Amino acid sequence: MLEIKHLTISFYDSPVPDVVLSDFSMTMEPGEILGIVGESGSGKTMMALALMGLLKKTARIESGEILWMGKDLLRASEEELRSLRGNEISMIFQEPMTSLNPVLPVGMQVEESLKIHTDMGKEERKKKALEMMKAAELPNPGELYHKYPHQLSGGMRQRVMIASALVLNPRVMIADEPTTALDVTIQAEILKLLQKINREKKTAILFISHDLGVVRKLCDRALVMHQGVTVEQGNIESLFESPKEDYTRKLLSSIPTRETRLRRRKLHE
Amino acid sequence: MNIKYIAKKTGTLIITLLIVSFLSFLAFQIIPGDAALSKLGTAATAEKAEALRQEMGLNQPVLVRYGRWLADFVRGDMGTSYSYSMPVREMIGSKLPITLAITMISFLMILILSVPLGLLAGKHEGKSLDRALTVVNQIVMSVPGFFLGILITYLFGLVLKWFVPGGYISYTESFSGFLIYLIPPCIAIALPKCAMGVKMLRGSVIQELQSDYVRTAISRGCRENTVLYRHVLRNALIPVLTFWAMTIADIVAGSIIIEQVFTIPGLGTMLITSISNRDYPVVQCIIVLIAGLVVIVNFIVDLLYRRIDPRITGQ
Amino acid sequence: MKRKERNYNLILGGCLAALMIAFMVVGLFYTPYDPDAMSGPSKFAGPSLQHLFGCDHFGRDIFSRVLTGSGTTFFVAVSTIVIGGGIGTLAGAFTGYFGGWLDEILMRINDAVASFPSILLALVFISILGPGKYNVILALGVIFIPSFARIVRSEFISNKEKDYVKSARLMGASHVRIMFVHILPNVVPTLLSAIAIGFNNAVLAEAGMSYLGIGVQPPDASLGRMLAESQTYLSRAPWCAVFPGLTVILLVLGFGLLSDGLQKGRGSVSCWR
Amino acid sequence: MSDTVVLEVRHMNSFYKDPGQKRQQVLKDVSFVVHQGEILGLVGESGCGKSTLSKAILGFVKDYEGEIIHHTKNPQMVFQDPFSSLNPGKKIGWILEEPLRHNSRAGKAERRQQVENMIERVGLTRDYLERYPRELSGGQRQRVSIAISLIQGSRFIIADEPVSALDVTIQKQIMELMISLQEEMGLSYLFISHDLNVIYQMCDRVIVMKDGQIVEEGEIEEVYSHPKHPYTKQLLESSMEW
Repeated sequence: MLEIKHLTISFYDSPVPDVVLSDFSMTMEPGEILGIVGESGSGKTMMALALMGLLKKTARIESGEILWMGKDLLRASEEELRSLRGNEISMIFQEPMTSLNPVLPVGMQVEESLKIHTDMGKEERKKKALEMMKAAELPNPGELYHKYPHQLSGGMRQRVMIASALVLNPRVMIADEPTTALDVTIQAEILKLLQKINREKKTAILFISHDLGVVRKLCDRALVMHQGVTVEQGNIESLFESPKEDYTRKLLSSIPTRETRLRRRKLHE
Repeated sequence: MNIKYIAKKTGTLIITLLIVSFLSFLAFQIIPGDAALSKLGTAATAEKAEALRQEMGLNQPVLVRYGRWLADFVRGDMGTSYSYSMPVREMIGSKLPITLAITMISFLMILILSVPLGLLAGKHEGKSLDRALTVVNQIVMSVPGFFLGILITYLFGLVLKWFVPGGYISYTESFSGFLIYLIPPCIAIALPKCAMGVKMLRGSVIQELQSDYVRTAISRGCRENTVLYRHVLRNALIPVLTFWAMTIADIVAGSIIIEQVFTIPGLGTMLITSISNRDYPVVQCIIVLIAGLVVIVNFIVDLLYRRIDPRITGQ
Repeated sequence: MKRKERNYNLILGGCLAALMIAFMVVGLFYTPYDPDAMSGPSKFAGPSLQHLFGCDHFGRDIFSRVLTGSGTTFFVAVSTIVIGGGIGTLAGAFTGYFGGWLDEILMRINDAVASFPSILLALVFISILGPGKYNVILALGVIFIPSFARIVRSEFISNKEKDYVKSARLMGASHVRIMFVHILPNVVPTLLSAIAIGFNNAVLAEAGMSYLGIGVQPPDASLGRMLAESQTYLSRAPWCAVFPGLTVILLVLGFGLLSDGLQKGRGSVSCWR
Repeated sequence: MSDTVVLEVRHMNSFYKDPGQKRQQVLKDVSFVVHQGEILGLVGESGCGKSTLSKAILGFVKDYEGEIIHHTKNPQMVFQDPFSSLNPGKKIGWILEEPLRHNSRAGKAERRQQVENMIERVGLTRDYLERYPRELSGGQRQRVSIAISLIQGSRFIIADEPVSALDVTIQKQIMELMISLQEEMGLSYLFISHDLNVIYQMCDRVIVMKDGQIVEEGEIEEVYSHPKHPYTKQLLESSMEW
């Protein structure tokens, strides 16, 4: 469905171009959850932004192809790209607060994709939006529809983002660190929701995260990235159980878990 | 739905008006010299002055005098000019429309010019159009309004003879002639402010274009213009609103000088003459009026803010 | 990290401002002709090698008059900034750092004063104090206090919330030391930019007031007054208006660019007067 | 194992007044002690009052009821955001020397010596002293923060989410550094985090806070294997599952 071949991206902010992603390749199948793991500066977000055509003006794609259903998006016209965005591919971001427009009511933002890509009437759009908000497990959609983002909690905002991304039932949803800004309990709920959506609607999810624990539980396959280079990829089991590369091993051993501890505890009696 | 909010804001407005008018009143009470003496001029003797002080109530406490003055002011009695011995209200009444007309025309010019230009420059940040606009802007911004007035008088009045410098036409004579005569002075006031407006809006648009919700909008498939008008514009206007409020106050202040350049007999001209003549009742009245205007404009902007930005709650 | 792009505003503004300052400082000490010496034959003489900017209706050398006039402007503007910036910075630092009711009251007054055009307030002062160079300085200086106070205060408030200030407390630094050794240096770029704009506002206000005849009084030369006088002879001798006006424009342009340059990369759109 | 106490917090209540809104209680009857040489974990989600608590302990918040008793001198803090906890306008050397200027009678050369020793102690080299904070990575800045907190000879340190802003590999290095310093110098930490796994790896005991109250307190192994309060269970489940 989606294939990226030898993608290289550089930033031209400084006199010396800065390669943020080099020779990146991957494929994605319908309905799967693919994890992209890496620390900051690994290029994982840049890859996603390139996919959506959201890179800054100072970034340049040096080489490579992004094939969607066999069609190269990097050579597609702006109009063709536009008809894909929000329709076939959608995206949610790390900060649900800033990713929603503060001066527009929530409902309007959820149904915006419908307004752009379909010729549905006002009532029909609203019905669909409410349905989607319900599917995103938002309480009281009818009331929330008229509220503004600042009146919602962090978890609810991210649900609104999810509803707005899924309203046209896209084939792929890119989720860029969607739970990093949230509390642990909320994070668990949002991840469960993503899993449910993937199962019920067969939406493929490109899940970008720094959190290996989450990737391990959520994804089918994963790619490990480090400083713009793909270190290792494979299905979750093999990647986590028998990592081949040093960096993957180092990353895995750094995750704080409850299997290890760093020191001997002192006990008070 | 917002009646409570508006009532609260109106309450604040009235209190602010009271404070501002009291301060203006107070300012003219501490003037060196004595109102009675200045009114009597050379004919002053100690007894006459004392009698006049009694008559004018100058021996009473400040608050009492303020109360009396305020009551008179609200009833429309704004005192009597020292120099012309005529009611200030009559003197001001005929001048007020001139200044108001200048203010409104200039403000409209600023809005009409600066909003599209600011959006355009912001949208095309860094491209040659934006760069050219920025350079022109920076230069226009640096021209003092009254010097621009002089240049306009010279170029369009004296060289091109598009209008007659100093040929002011009163609105009682010919309203259209009056408006046409006001165009050059209004341009002189509006252009530098307009350049500032463009700069503000441009900066604001550029900043908003970098925000995350713009990314979201694009990821939903919005066209560039939809992003700009549906998403960015409203957010970008929020900081510019304050600038516009200050601009109205600035236009009024600017008109004081521009009236001199184009010899328009408006409030500004009267204010300057009265300051030179030490005609305090007139000065005080004009200052209070302008102060009131500023306060009311700020009040309206406050209400507008709430309409445009849902995050502001009525605390 | 990025920001390698050249800051043209800063370079251009810096050069222009430096040039104008040099021009004004020279004007305080030296002029090619006596700016007040009248001369019948050179009445309304156009710009030439003898009289670079031409002569006015009394045959006075405009270049010399512009020089002394700018000198006066410079003196007024700098004194204004010293008063307004000095007191404003102190007030802003203390109110911003300590907050509390004093801060509340001062800021209310500040908001009220700052929403009025400075020229108007200056007119009130002048109508009470009377015209003249020192009264203009006093009036403008006092009027500029709130703007500086507001800028410095908001910088102090945002810095105060940062952890490095808490850290400094834990290091045992006193409040005064934190304010002036830890925080103030971080405020300097903003303050410099504010000073540049304040300088411009002072120049414009002084020129405007002198133009109206209620600012600097003769015998002190002033650009505003020259512009006012030139208007009568505008068709005959436009240079009488052009050169003083141009001087003001270049001055304001230089400092405006400088302020923009200082602010660049700091992300804030200045809304200041 | 000594039973000396370094910090006692007794029946602490704190309120927050929203302008125009009603008074909200941020801390409700919070009591606990930190023993000499232990790492006490404090876990809770955003808004549970942990940052108010840490600020109050160090005297940044004075508006509280109850008692806070320190049994050590100069309690210090390592902050969450290494980008804001170092003054951007000063060099690392200047910042590190600042506490000594106020609290020690050492001469200039002696102070310099102490600063150099300390920077090496936290795993950086002397040339870092001449750099500005912006030239350092997040992990390096956090090392500097730790150095600052130790240079006055403090024995008790509050670490407020000290590794939350860091990448996992760096996170582990900082945690290891904190542990080795703790063991060498016999320090006591109040270690605040939202990450239950980090708490598990670092701490001896843990306090679980919710809505300004301590809902559970105990030895790590005990709390993690047999949580008593439903909230603790929920927290543990959320983080186990994911």
